[in-house]
Amino acid sequence: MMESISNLWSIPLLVIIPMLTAIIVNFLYDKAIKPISICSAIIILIISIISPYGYHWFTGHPAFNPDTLLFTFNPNIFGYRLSLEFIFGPLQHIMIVISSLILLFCVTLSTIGLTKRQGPYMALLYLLFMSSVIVIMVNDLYHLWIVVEIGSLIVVGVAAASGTSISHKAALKYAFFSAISGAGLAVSLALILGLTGFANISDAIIYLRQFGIGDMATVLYIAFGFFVLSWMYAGGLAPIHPLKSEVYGASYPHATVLLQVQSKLMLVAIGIIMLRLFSMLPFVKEVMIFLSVITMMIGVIMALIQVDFRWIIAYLIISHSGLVTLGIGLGTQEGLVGGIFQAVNDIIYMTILLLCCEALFYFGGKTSTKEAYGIAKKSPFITTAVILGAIAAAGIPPFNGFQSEIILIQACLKEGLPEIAVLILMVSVTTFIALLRGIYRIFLKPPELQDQDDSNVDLPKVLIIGIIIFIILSIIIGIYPDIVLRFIIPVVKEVLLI
Amino acid sequence: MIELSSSFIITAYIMLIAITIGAIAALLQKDLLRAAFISGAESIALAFFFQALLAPDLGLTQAIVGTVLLPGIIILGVFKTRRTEED
Amino acid sequence: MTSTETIYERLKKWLDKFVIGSGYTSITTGYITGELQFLVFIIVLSVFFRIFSIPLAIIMLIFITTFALYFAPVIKDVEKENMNDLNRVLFWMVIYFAIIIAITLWGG
Amino acid sequence: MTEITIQLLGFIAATVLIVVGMGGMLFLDNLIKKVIAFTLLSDGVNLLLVALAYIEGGIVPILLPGMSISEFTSRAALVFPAGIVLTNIVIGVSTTAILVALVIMLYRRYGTLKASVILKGERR
Repeated sequence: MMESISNLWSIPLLVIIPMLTAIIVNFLYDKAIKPISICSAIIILIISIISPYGYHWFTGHPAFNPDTLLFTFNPNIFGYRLSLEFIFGPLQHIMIVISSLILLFCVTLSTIGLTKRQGPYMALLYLLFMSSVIVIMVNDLYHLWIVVEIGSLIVVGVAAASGTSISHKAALKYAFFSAISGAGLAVSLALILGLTGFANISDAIIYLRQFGIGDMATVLYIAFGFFVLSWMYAGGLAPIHPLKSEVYGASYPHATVLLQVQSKLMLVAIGIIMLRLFSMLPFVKEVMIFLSVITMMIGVIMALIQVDFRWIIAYLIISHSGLVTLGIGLGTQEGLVGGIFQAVNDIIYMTILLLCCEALFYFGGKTSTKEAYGIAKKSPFITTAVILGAIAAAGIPPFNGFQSEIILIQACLKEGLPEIAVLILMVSVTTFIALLRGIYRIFLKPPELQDQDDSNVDLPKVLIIGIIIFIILSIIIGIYPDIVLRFIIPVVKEVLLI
Repeated sequence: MIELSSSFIITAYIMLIAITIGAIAALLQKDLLRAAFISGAESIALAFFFQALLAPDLGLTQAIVGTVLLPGIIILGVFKTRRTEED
Repeated sequence: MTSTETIYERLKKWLDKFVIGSGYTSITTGYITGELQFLVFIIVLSVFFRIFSIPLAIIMLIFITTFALYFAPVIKDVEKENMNDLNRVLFWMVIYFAIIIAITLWGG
Repeated sequence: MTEITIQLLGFIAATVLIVVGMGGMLFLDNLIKKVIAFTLLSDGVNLLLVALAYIEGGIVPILLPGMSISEFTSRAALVFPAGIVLTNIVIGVSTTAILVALVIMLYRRYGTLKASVILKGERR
């Protein structure tokens, strides 16, 4: 009986279209860049919306079933797949749709904001999007390692493209660290490969479940340590947060939107892979919970004492990454659902805040609480939007942040960890305080000097439309969380069963 | 089949020593240009080690990349900045 | 000398430690909030010793609370430890890595 | 007393390179030296992967004429780590290029290569 390989058509397109756009855009004149990049972003959005679910197998090996000793191409049959693979499932669907929607607005904003050397910058944005798409679809160690390494190099490039000396320093520090953690992930890959012999993660897990680890547990522990290192690094968890927040704060705000999307997706993807590979070892979940608790508290405390609005948001992104990883580290169904849902919500409300921060650049570019005054008089719309974004980030009911935080709190209480529930509440309250400090000084406080110019500033329409769309999305998800949860819950059940 | 294993293990011993000396010497040099050249020499030793470890294709790649490309990039950096290390 | 004055003066002195530059600014409120946050964070973390035994948790709670109150403005040290110095971050990374490996190996 | 094989020597050399590279990246002050230390670290990881793929008494994974498939699969060194190493060499070159470019840019601004001056922490 001959079965044919049925690779999904949309997965290669989702990877290749950003790559091709990045290559083409490099060689174009400034006027041609805008239509081509916007068209490409729209095509990616449409593909990600209409795509069916499926697999992409790189080598085209048939899967091997050890029970019947037969080879098959049907992915639903239990067996060793023996191949490098990408998955496009419900989780990938929702994540890629949201991030390509964000890509559309970021790309349009960057064509308006930047005047010179647009091409390479646009290429970097597209490659950043590509890395975040790949990392959520990946199901083998080889591509995981490549995408973490290349994704970090692109982050370095985006941070350095901002052009200030702070951003160059941030990029250099991040690049040095990327070298160390990339080497660590390669070592971890080598250890898992030596232990199981499979590069496909599903195969490695099946092997570990079937044959156990025996006296080679130490090797798996060290692999886990290096995995955690790259996890911390890719998502900016606790010891790395000074470098990652510097990267967030030093880039342009519209680039930071894509940077935070990438790091959230990396946290979710690597976290789920860690949970699947290592959850049989003792103390693994505890380590993950410990890291995320430290991250969310230190992030929010550091956000309180910042003076620059960009850096306040940068540390809050770090702090809310802690909430995401906390859900994944709990390892229960509620925890995982809450963590992944928190990642989605986080991407949306941080996008609102960062787009408002981008709007500050059109009012003279001052984002420090010491320098900027009275934006509310110049633009009531942006002020309303940033307050709504702060409310969403703090987790107040009509917005989306509430829904995921309540799931996380319930998961913590169910696990018997009420202290962590208290800490989550503290984080959401302190988020509001930290944001309101900045918002009051920059937006609401009247200018001290009367002779400020009252010249009208025209905000780009894309910025306003983007903010409105994401606020509406935030409210819709806040009222009907099921439209996201129905994508997440089947994936979580699958992860916990395997 | 020719037995190459005995000759390879001698190569491996020599290259282990060469790699160790090369790595440490490259980092102890005050002259950055010389450090770049010594790291290139270390790459040659590594390429021979790859050969001994049954990966001649990687040996070829490492020989080209490690002796021409990487020291080239570093030497470019040295020429654009400064040649000696500050105290 | 009444007791209220001394308490007020003590509080004033304690608050003055947060002031950077001239006068109370919005940064000062941030520092004070951060200080209280950090205190509560440490106290809540110390409650975690209840997993091992409840008397130990009570002892640790009292001990850590006194300790944190004794070194009262710790927020500046926290800020200094979270500075973006490359070597400091690398140092903390090595410490974390060692702790993770030690805990997991001990657990197995 | 385990027998000393090429694989063991490879692991030792990889450990030496990784330790020296990590130490150099952590403790050396000069930025160019840090970059050189990174290349050593990357070489060490490559060597670790290649030594992992080695099979004692094996052959180079090339299917020569007159060799049966079963003999090839039982004796050839593993191919997959070689693919990883090839990728790692390329990624190492691009990382080095980016690092050197950033170092040159920072040197133009600060006039020094000392990491303790350029990369020291600062309050924002």
